Amino acid sequence: GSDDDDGASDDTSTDDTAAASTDATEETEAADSDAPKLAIVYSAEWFDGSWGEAAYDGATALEASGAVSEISLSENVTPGAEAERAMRALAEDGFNPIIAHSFDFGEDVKAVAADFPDTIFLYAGGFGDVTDNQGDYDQPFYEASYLQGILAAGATDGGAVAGAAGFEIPACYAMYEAFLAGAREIRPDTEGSFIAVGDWYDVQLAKEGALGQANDGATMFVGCGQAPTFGQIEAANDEGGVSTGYVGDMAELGDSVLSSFEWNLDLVFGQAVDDVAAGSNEAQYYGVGLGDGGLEVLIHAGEEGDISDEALALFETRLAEIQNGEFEVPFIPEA
Amino acid sequence: MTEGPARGDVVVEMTGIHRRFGSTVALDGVDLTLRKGEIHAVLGANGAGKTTLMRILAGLDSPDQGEVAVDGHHVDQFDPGAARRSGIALVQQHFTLVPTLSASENLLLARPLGRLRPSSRRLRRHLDELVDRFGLAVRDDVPVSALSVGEQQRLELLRALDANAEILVLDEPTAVLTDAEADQLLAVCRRLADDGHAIAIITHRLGEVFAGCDRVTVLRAGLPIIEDAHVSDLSRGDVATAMVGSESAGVLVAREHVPHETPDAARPVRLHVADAVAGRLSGVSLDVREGEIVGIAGVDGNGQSDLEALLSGRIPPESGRVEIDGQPLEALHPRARRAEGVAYIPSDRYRHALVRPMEISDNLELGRVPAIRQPRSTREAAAAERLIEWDVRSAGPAARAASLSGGNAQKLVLARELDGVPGVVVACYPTRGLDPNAAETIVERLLIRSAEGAAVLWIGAELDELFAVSDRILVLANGGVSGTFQPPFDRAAIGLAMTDSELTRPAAS
Amino acid sequence: MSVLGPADTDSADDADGTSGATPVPSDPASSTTSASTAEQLLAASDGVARRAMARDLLAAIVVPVVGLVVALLVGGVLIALIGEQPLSVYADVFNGVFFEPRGLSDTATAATPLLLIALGYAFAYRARVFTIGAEGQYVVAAAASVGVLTAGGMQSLPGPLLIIIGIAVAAVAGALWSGICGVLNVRFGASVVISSLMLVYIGQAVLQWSTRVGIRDPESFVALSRPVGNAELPIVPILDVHLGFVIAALLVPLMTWVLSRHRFGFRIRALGYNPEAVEANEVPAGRMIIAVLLVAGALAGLAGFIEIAGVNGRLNDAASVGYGFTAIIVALVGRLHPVGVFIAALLIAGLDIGFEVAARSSELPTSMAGLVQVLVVIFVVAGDAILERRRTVT
Amino acid sequence: MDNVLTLDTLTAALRLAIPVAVAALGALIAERSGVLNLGLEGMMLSGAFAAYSTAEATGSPWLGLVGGTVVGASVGLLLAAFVVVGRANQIVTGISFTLLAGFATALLFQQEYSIGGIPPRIDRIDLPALVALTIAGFAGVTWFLRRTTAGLALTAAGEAPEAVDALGYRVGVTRTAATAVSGAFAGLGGAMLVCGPLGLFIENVTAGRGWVALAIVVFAGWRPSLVMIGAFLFGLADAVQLRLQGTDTAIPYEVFIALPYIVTLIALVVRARASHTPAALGVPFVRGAV
Ligand SMILES: Nc1ncnc2c1ncn2[C@@H]1O[C@H](COP(=O)(O)OP(=O)(O)OP(=O)(O)O)[C@@H](O)[C@H]1O
Ligand SMILES: Nc1ncnc2c1ncn2[C@@H]1O[C@H](COP(=O)(O)OP(=O)(O)OP(=O)(O)O)[C@@H](O)[C@H]1O
Ligand SMILES: [Mg+2]
Ligand SMILES: [Mg+2]
Repeated sequence: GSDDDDGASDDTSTDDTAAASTDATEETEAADSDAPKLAIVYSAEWFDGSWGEAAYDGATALEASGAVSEISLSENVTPGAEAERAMRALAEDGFNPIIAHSFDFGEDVKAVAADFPDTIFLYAGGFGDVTDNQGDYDQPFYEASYLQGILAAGATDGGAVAGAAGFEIPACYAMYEAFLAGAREIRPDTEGSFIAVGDWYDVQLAKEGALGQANDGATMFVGCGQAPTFGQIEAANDEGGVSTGYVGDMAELGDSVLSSFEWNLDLVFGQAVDDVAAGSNEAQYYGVGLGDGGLEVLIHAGEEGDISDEALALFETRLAEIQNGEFEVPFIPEA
Repeated sequence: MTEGPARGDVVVEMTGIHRRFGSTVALDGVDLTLRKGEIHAVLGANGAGKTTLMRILAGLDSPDQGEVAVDGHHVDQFDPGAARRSGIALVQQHFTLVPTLSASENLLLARPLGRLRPSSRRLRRHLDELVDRFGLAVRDDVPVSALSVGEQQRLELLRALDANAEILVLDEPTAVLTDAEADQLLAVCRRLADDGHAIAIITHRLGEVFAGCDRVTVLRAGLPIIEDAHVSDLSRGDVATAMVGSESAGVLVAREHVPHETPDAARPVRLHVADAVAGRLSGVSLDVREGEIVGIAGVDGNGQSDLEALLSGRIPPESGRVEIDGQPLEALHPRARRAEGVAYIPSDRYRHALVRPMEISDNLELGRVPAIRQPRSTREAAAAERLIEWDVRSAGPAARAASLSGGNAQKLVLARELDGVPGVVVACYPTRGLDPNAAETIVERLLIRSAEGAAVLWIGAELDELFAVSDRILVLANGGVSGTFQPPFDRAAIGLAMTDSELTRPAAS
Repeated sequence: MSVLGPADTDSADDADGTSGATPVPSDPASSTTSASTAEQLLAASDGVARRAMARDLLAAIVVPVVGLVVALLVGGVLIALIGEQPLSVYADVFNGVFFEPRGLSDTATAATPLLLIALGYAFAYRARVFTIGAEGQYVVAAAASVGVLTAGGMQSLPGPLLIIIGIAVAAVAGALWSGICGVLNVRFGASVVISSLMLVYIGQAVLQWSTRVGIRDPESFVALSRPVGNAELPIVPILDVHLGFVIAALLVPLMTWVLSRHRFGFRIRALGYNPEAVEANEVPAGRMIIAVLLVAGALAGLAGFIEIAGVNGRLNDAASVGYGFTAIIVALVGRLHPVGVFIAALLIAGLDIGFEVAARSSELPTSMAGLVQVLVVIFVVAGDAILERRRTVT
Repeated sequence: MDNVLTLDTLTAALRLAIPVAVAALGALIAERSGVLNLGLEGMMLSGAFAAYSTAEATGSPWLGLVGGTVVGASVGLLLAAFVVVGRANQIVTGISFTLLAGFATALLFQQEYSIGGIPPRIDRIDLPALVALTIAGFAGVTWFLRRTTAGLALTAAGEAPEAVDALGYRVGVTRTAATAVSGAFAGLGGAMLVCGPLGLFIENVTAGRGWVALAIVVFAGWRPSLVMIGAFLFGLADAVQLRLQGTDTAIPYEVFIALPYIVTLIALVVRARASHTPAALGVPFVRGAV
């Protein structure tokens, strides 16, 4: 197998066995360590303080805990042909499970999964798209968003909800609707608007969109995706009102950030790793919601005093109800 | 005039200039001396090395060997800026104006009056002063691209004069001018020389040499044949022989009216123009019959370019008709026109007839490329035959058309356009820029085609040439036909028909 | 005509590979001869052709190799600066292409859309019609062809027929999208560069709407079309690449032939050098501009269908991944010659594949991998220019 | 609808327009001299990153603008070294520079700031100051092109370089300087985005504004005044489309996203006949070539 001569090279290189057959690789590696090897591919870069970083943190947490023996993290992997190539190579190198951390990878995951029936493949579909060894994982952000809506309405005297995303995709739209529903628990007549910026990276455009919503009376801002969220936060910083962090603690982005939520992907990925460790090749819809600690809503220090007691109380109530299953946050994926 | 060298003093001394381009020896030990107060004519057949010599003097090129001294100072760095500073101004064979700028802006560019631009009023005043001083009229209200060729040539000259250049180098300045304009230009040169300028002028017209120049240098294939001789010591025959070699000298000096069978008025009309209005043309009518050559004379800028555009199908008539054998011309696509037997020799061969970066063999096929082309070798063999037949001097069919000299490029166009027997020939200044020998060949070819039945419309600048070839001459003035003449042509009457329009020509408007 | 930024004139060498730089002020090969017979002239001409060919060969081989080496040296320094081992990274890149089991077939697959689009660009740029809008044509054509193929009842047709329909629909849709620029240019004088770029953005909006609403799979939760099913391109045995690569590769000799032996190719070249002469002698230049844009658009559209049918089988809203822009580089690095474009497409795709592998197997950041790849392009192009300079100095 | 065309919309349009307008002035200068600067987007991005790091390190957004300008100019100079001095193909080299800047800023940003956290914010410059700066830039460019001899020579170098050369001007020097100034403007445009309305940097923060700027220059027919108007119209189209989305409508939102581009396309068609492309745009100058 290892016919190349870069023996002097660094130790992290794992592809010395690249030319070896798949089976051989898997066996050799399995003999080295019982724990599975986890791979994640992602379409942007890891350190975005948000969605990408959550996956990075989840994977490194699993490695630190010893649940996986090795991790491979590939960023900037374009959906389509490139993603397929990356996942095939990872599968051949014995990585299992392999996680494609964007909903755009759905078709790529399916294409590759069919060829590697013993490897579990997941992607961030967020709607229970599971067949055989190909799975999906939940993104119950709307649950957190609902609670954040309650807090936001409790910290403002009135005004509308502003929602934004790069494009109008279900996970994002559902966040907005849940936020609005949460806010309406405090002020039933609350109105809202949702815009698609047309780009996941254009902060200025996102911010101008949010400023437009602010001019229109919005005081509570919720974004989905990095730049749209940054834009919403910036607009709230400038125009007043409260904003909401997306995945990750965004308190540092300004005083307007009332709450954020963290996504503990080690719990999600951990389930798939457990399946693999147990010898299963049946993927599932891995969901770890708010109730199970998959999401945590962070209320940012200094703001708590501004939130009405009524809202704080309702927040606690709904949190508990969601956790014990008494309350289900409405999921509205489309306008 | 200021203190300085006196009339007759040497201001430029070029000695033993050699310049090779690859295997071509452009200049092979040429001397040139220019003196204050003198007009020095430089002659030679196409490709003799005249332009190269002048480009070296103007710092646009550098010699492989040889010395250049200006005002007694040895030139060691060949650089256009340095040459200008030492008082040399070159009017190049091809225009070097900036087409989008106005005339006065072009002048400013050539002679900046400081970091900031003066007001446009001041610029215009400056232009007007120059125009008055030298009697060279140029408009300033349009970009240079909208000026006629003659006006552009005058502007080039004004620009050179504006630089207070003591040494003026003019490369074929009269090639694009009509006889009258050329005369005027020579008169200006004379005046400048009398004022103390040293002038070198390249020309193909022998008449000009004997009418207005003091000295002459003749080059042939990079070699000096006549060096620094007084014009008065030479005859036309001497100069012609020096230019082209003895065997063809006779043809050059005595081009006479070729006896041409007057066509029967009953012959069919091939080209029919009726009340055509387009651009400057305000209702032109003319017919060209089979076997007939109709000459169009006139001062440049009176509608010739619009007539050309109209007859080549580039623009449709705004009103009136242009018909080939009864079919409206503008309805025919280029290839269909060719299929109708129309040949077109444009005034600007590089724009409308040739694709310079493509091979010569490709250029011979332009306009008649078959859907699926012959293999390369077949095409080249056919092209080689044609090149020999038409005496196009080239490195072969695989060489690019860009490598041809102006005259040979023109012969290439003719080889393509006059191949076979065209029904209608629209020939615009077909001999422009050709040496007399080449011009003669081309005149002959056109006469042969005409004798074979082609209807030829010939837009020309040189009256002698038009007299020699035409069955009829129409004079174009101010966008209309100001007179129709039959042989024997009455030079005075034609001149009048043309000068009539002098009063209304664009420069005066 | 409103064409912008003419390509390096030298990259528009004749299809037969005989002519050199244009315009060259001093071309030793072009000296006038005084041959007196056609045979002598032809012999001289052969000399011209031979010398030009030798020169072109030098340009075609030495320049890219030197450029590559210099770029890798500079890139190596940068890689070392961020604390990685350049040699091991490059070894990974090389192994990734040549020794990974699917390195070569992945390279061919990745080269396919680039090749198709760049062939179209090569035609357009030779004609000096500077479209940069293939990305828009690609996505619009992908949406159109997938829309037709997944429409009711279509899937009952046999696979080969479906593939032919897909190709036809995509080519027509791409051609039309591109043809808009042609019409706007010829009728109104609008710059092709800019109108084609605007149509990329508009095309991307069309893609978003198509996958979200227009041709969406009603079963799908996310923006995704139905699968093209039987229209999926088969894998060609031996080569282990989908059929699209073979189609693209077959276009290379076809387009070489068109350029050198067909009237259309002649007109394209002539148009690029002198549209006025074409207009006066061959065909209205406007018509040619539109024709060229239609061809370029058809090829970009074809790439759209082939990529979907060859790789994923479905269209999603992330299908715009920038092949239309990378292909500009492919076309120009390939010096606008179909064979050159073929090699350039494989080179650029190979670098992509290799660096992907390197980025996976070392800590090399992807942005560094991208940086080194772009350096390769810049130095190859700069090398070309240096060669050009040497030629023009007498 | 009444919320769509308000003073707020107009100021939003200004904020969106300013970085594009300033970069477009840079593109105009290069193109007038005959250099097609397709590296503009990259220069904007480099300028944006340089401005961010300078402002972050010094605490002054004004120094950020200086940093962005200087870095933009340096990238411009580097591009000129390739395309003017080296006569490399302007299209490939320009696009490559843009790609290069994207990768380089991503790499630097990652290494400097964003690992494990959210990058720090910088102070911002207010809109009136940005507007004033933009107008100053516009006035400077107009004055230079219309009132100075060097401006005349620059334009002439883009129209008839051989003529300018024959008059003793240095076409190469003129174009190199123009490309560097072009980079300076682009860098300043990127800097004004980051130090102005945003106060932060993220990867690819310019998000295609350089390409839009190039389109606007063509739309403007290479005239500075129309560049300003074109940039404002583009900003307005974006500001309006974002607000239209908020209104109740059955029109798919993709139409709104495409709106600025559709508007540009229409404007291009309407304006096309009036514009004149610099004749030598994109053509390297070689003395003595045809
Ligand atoms: N740039 C060049 N590259 C190659 N050869 C050249 C170049 N310029 C001139 N030559 C060669 O030098 C010779 C002289 O050219 P030159 O232009 O000086 O002729 P000329 O006397 O001006 O002719 P004409 O009367 O046609 O203007 C030509 O035969 C040509 O082969
Ligand atoms: N780009 C070039 N490459 C090679 N040779 C050239 C090139 N340009 C010009 N020449 C050579 O220069 C010579 C003269 O060119 P030029 O254009 O000056 O014509 P000319 O000498 O003025 O001739 P004419 O009087 O016929 O116009 C030609 O014989 C030609 O071979
Ligand atoms: Mg000459
Ligand atoms: Mg000549």
